[in-house]
Amino acid sequence: MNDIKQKKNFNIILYLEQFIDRFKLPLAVSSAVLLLIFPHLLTNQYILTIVVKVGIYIILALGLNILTGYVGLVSLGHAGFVAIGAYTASLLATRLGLGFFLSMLCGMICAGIAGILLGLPTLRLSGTYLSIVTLGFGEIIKTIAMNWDSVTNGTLGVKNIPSPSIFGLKLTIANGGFYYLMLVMLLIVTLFCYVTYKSRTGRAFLAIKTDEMAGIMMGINVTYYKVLAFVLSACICASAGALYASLIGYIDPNTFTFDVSTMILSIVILGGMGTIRGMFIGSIILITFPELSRSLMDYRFVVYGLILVLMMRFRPQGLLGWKSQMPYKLSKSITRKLEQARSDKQENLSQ
Amino acid sequence: MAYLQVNEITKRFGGIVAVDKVSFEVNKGEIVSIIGPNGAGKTTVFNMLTGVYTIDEGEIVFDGKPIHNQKPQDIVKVGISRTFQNIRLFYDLRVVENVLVGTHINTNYNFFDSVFRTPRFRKEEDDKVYNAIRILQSIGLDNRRDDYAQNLPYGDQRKLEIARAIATGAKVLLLDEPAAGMNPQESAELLQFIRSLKVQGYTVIMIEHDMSVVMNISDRIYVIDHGKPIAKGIPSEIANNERVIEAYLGGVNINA
Amino acid sequence: TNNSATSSESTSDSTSTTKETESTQSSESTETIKIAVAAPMTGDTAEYGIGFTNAAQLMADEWNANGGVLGQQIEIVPYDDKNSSEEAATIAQKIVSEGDIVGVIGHFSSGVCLTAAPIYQQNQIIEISPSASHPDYSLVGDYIFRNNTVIKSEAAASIDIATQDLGKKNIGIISIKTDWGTNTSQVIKDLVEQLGSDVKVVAHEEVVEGSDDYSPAITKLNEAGADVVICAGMYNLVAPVAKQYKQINPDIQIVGFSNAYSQQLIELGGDSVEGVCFPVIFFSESQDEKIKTYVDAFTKAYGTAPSALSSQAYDSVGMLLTAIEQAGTTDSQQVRKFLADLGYDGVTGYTKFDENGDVQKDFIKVTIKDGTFVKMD
Amino acid sequence: MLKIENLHTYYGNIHALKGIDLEVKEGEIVSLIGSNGAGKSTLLSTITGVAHAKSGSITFKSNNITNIPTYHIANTGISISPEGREVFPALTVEENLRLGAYIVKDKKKIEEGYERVYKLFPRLQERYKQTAGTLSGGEQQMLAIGRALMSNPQLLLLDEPSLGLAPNIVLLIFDLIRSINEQGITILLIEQNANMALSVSNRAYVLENGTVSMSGDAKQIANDPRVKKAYLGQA
Amino acid sequence: MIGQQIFNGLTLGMAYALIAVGYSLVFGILRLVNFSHGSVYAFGAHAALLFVGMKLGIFPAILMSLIFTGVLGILIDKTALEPLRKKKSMPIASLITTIGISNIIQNMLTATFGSQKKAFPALFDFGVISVGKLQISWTQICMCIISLMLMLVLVLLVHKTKIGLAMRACEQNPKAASMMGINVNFIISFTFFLGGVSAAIAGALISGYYQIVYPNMGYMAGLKAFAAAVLGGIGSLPGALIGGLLVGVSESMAATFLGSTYRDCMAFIILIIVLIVRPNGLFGKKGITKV
Ligand SMILES: Nc1ncnc2c1ncn2[C@@H]1O[C@H](COP(=O)(O)OP(=O)(O)OP(=O)(O)O)[C@@H](O)[C@H]1O
Ligand SMILES: Nc1ncnc2c1ncn2[C@@H]1O[C@H](COP(=O)(O)OP(=O)(O)OP(=O)(O)O)[C@@H](O)[C@H]1O
Ligand SMILES: [Mg+2]
Ligand SMILES: [Mg+2]
Repeated sequence: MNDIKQKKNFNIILYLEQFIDRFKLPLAVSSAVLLLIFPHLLTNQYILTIVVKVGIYIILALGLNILTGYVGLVSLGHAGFVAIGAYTASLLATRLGLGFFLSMLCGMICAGIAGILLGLPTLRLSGTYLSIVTLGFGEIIKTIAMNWDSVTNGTLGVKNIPSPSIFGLKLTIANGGFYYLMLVMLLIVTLFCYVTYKSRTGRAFLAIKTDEMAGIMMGINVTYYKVLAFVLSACICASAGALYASLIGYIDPNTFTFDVSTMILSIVILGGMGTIRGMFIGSIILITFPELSRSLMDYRFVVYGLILVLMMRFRPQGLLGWKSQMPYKLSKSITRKLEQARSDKQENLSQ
Repeated sequence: MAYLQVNEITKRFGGIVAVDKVSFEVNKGEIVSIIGPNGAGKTTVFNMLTGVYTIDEGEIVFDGKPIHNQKPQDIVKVGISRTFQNIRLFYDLRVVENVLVGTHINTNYNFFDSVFRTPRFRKEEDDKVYNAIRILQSIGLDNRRDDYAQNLPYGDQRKLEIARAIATGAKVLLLDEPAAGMNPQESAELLQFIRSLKVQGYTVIMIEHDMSVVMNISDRIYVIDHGKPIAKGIPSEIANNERVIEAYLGGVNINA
Repeated sequence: TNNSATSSESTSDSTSTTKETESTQSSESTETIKIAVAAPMTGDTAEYGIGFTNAAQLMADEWNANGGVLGQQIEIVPYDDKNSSEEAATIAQKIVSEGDIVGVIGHFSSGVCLTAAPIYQQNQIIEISPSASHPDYSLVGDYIFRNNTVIKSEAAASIDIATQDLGKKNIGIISIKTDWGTNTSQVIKDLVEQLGSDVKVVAHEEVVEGSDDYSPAITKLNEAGADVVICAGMYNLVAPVAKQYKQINPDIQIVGFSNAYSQQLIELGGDSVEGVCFPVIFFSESQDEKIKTYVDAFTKAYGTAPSALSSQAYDSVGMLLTAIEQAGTTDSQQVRKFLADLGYDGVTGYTKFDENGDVQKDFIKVTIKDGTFVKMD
Repeated sequence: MLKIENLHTYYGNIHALKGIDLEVKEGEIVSLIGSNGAGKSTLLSTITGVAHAKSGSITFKSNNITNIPTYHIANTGISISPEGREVFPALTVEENLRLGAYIVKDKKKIEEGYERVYKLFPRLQERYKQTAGTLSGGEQQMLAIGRALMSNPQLLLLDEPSLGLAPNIVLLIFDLIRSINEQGITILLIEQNANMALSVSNRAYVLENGTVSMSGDAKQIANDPRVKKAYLGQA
Repeated sequence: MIGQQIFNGLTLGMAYALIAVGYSLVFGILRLVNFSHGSVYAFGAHAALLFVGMKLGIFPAILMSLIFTGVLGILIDKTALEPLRKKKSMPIASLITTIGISNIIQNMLTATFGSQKKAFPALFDFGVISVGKLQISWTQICMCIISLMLMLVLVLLVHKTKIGLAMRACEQNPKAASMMGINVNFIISFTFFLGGVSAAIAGALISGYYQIVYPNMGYMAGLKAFAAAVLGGIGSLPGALIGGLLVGVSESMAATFLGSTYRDCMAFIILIIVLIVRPNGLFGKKGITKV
């Protein structure tokens, strides 16, 4: 009985994958259209803000996923990278009047450097030891933001962070521009993650995650790839941080607490680590839930905790955290070459 | 000078001298076996050859260059690759992906190429996938190409480890007990495969306790005991060596 | 905005039917007048948000008992911002999008207020914060008010207690590392400097939330020879500081601020907070009839005496409702005008907004004696 | 002594055991042979409760022990030297052995156990303070077997005990199997080294694809042409 | 002043050590960072407060809180973590679960007790001893003595008893442990019970020292204690003690010389430095990976 059920389950994933694979184009087009006209369907600013927030958290989760989902390094301090991105970008924007994109880029560079600084010395650390160091990193960044008054303005935070603008057009929530900006960034980051995973870099990441020693024995330069993962992860999170700062318009050290780090991590795990699709569903659930449950008041975060516990209990691998059941995709040229080789062989035999 | 020259290497763990002045040499295209009682230090020798352990004394010269101070990932690049006594596959990856990880060091595109999917990326990637499939075909794992490594039976896992080692492009393969856990029939098949490697020009160094494999396939055999070399020679010499019989073979009759 | 009309459509539909059966005086489409209380309801500072909500509800109940305002009942809608800027920005968007909220009482800390205020200002929603004290807050715009004194006047009052009433010269400052605490301590230092005389700040120590161990800071203040300590923190800082300080120096005098004025200070501090002084604009033991009835009602409803900040929230609601009544409409442009000109006599004294939307109030000096708050003489 | 009837076991949706019937009588040595992935180890896992039996029954000394929690198994008198050795890597050799005798209350019995194991494998005595994880493969195998002997079991389950051992030690192991059997311990043995296994066994079962394809007297099995071809590597 | 500060730091460190023990215990058996431990500590303190309020007398009240908190520990394991073990899920799933549990406990405490700081009666309030310029209160002395005793008992339990051996075996290889006849789930629950009890002892002692309790008290303290546990070599009980003291003293020193606002990251700075030099903490055993 049970076993039949499991068999079905097994097939559902395969069917689903086949379905998506077959209707790739129409699915992509329709979701693109939906996403594009979304702000026009519903111009409630609050809902749009939440949607943008969800998008930003997807980017954050995609960033952390590189490190945690792929290389298997659990970071509990990604709020630190977000903070570096947000602070650098918003300080440059407010003090030097730099444009959004330039200041975001600077934020990403700073975070990338921080990624190297954190990644290099911690190479020898594994598991929990690494996690606690990243946690410490997050706390240290927060403390710096709090105490370096002359630069970060301390606990008073950075105020009046301007909205991004393109060619003089301010992108705000109200005019929907901010939403499209988020959408474009999300698209870029998603594509970036996708192409990275589908290359030798992605394979090296996964190899390190499953068996570091065996990976070394395959000639993988573990140092390089771990640091690379740190840097990529930091840059992506920093870009989201910059976006976030200009969404809220104000940041202070308490915007980047440990809770932010655990939130990002929870999204990654709940969605299904090591997948791209999981980041979307994870973020949608964990960001919208607290909004939907405002009426619960005191018990809001009790229920939030319950959701985490229950989701993990019933789907510990994450909601969408399955391994693909589809055959490994070969490009057309390889299939052709293989066919060729086979027929050659047969010819040889028949001769 | 031999292709691979190992001179008096020593490794200590605390008070234990696991490998004590072991020397041996391997010529190009040979199959050399290292045998010895349990805990003699055979795996440790492999670990030293591949840079997993730093050596306390001695030197290892490969193709004229000393390699004992190099990092493990660089030694692979030089052309020495291995399998593990306790199987270490990338269990979450598919069979073909495991082999593709093996091709990592021979893949010549950079990060930029992969992000922008340049023609170089496509060509290299296609080449490597094709190469991986050919290796799987040669070892008889092609039908399990899409399976996850985790779901393979033990014997196939051992084969996949060898396939992965070959994929690195190494010319010297270190196999640590490749026949362990295989029944006589399966070992015989493995034996054939290793022979075919030799034909293709690979050099093989093998640790193995299954004498039917060792005696049938080795060009030469080195025997170590308690970290020290105790004998070397061709299979028939080893099979009749008093010290080897006493320390290792016991009453097992060898039909070499 | 016309967009938000879509989202509130369903509510207006259902309410329009009930409207016909009930009072038809109102020209508005809603049955109740909604006032939001946006403050921390969960997290470390939840007590303040809950205090605001309770006080606001009490005021609303009083009005409702007298027929509401403009013939409609008043509804208090609480929003939890966890005292975080991030949440506050979202909540402000939500309040704006609701479309039927006539004013916001909140948010709690200045930093959080500063995030939310621009959104209210843009959308012409009145915000009255009962607690923000940063000077920049009210400058955000003309829809932004506060029913709290700015830091400077309160700090001056505290210094006055320390130097005049207690007659001390060597001031130590211990401040909490938040936007408020940092600002306040800076203001104190500036003011003391201006005093010029032989009064000086001998040491200033900042402490962070999340640790209850203040001994390093206290040891340093004590070494510096402070004879009075101005403690820029809420009751939950003042009480443990008093306790830990008096262990090493029983003679130390401690001066606080009005947000330390809470029954919990005495509960938490016990004997150690005897003699702690601070300026307040609301004093619950006051003999004033109006205040007495208010305190009784509050205590009866919620079991504790109201704190100063809650009382300021209470008055804030009163002011907003009075302005609505005077304007005869809930149209925020109109209400804003009347609110700006309003003179309101509440439990926290006579309140009149200046051109920025700030208030000036008279301070009462209070100290703790035998476990109760008494006026200093 | 041990009786298995119509046993089915699954790993997720992989049907690993498809109705196994098997019996081990008191005092016997029974061996189980079969190629890779036939389900031999799965059978032992199911007996010890590590894998879950979907249906069928396992009785030991007339008690039904199907799917009982693993930790009860040791108390019933069964002990196992599992596939993959499963030593406690960061504990010392001695502590590993001590854990083998976890259910033994009698201090003297434990001491005797140590003595017996150390006599059998002097190597372990030499290394009694070494952490098990740093032992060589073969040393770990000795430890796993030694540990299984510590609890004075009535039924001993051995999963490929000769794996990774030097030829002389393999001989030793088979001598050991014979001698402890003479002391009255019943043994169920899994071996790839089928020649040796069959030579010490009373009876044997051949497993193929999760089912018993052949069973009977060990000598008879050893002489079966199909077995010879498939498992003994003889033409 | 330095002497006084060091002593203050030691007392604070003792507090961290008390909490750190709980992390080490659970980590020592499950290799899991139990993020709910900070909240369990807060729960212990609130339970003690509640029972003290019932006028049971202070020590019976604390005893009750020990039992209740211990049971809470078991409950956490049984309801949330054991099912995950059964499914053989990835360790990180358990980590997220403990974060969820932490949310639940802490917000339940806030909902029932309110977020405000509440007064807790002083324990061992026998006044202050002056040694030269040094001022030492009896509370501090008692806290140190009790912590040391607790640590000693736990070390003996883990290293000298059969159940301790079983605990270590479960950590190493739960599957093999159960084959040896060890009831792994019982041992784990027992460990969670010990973790809960140690958290409650920490809760009562620390609250008695500062005379304050509030739902969020375990947050920062928990993180720092976790750092202390790792610093000492997580899983090692003496490590937890030394780690705690080190963090406490360095914090106190940082507060003295850099200002109190830097103290919160002191624990982590020390931690990072130590881990770079010794990747397994001060007392941590090197992970055994033989290739
Ligand atoms: N990291 C280590 N620490 C301490 N001792 C070690 C370590 N690695 C190996 N040893 C010891 O060194 C000796 C040699 O081990 P090695 O694994 O090389 O043996 P081997 O010859 O491969 O044996 P087997 O055939 O059993 O695999 C053993 O006695 C082992 O206990
Ligand atoms: N943990 C597991 N999850 C999924 N499938 C498994 C698992 N363990 C074993 N299998 C599958 O169950 C089948 C039987 O495996 P088992 O290990 O019992 O074989 P075996 O006869 O012991 O083989 P070997 O000689 O290789 O040890 C195989 O197909 C194997 O792939
Ligand atoms: Mg070996
Ligand atoms: Mg098996």
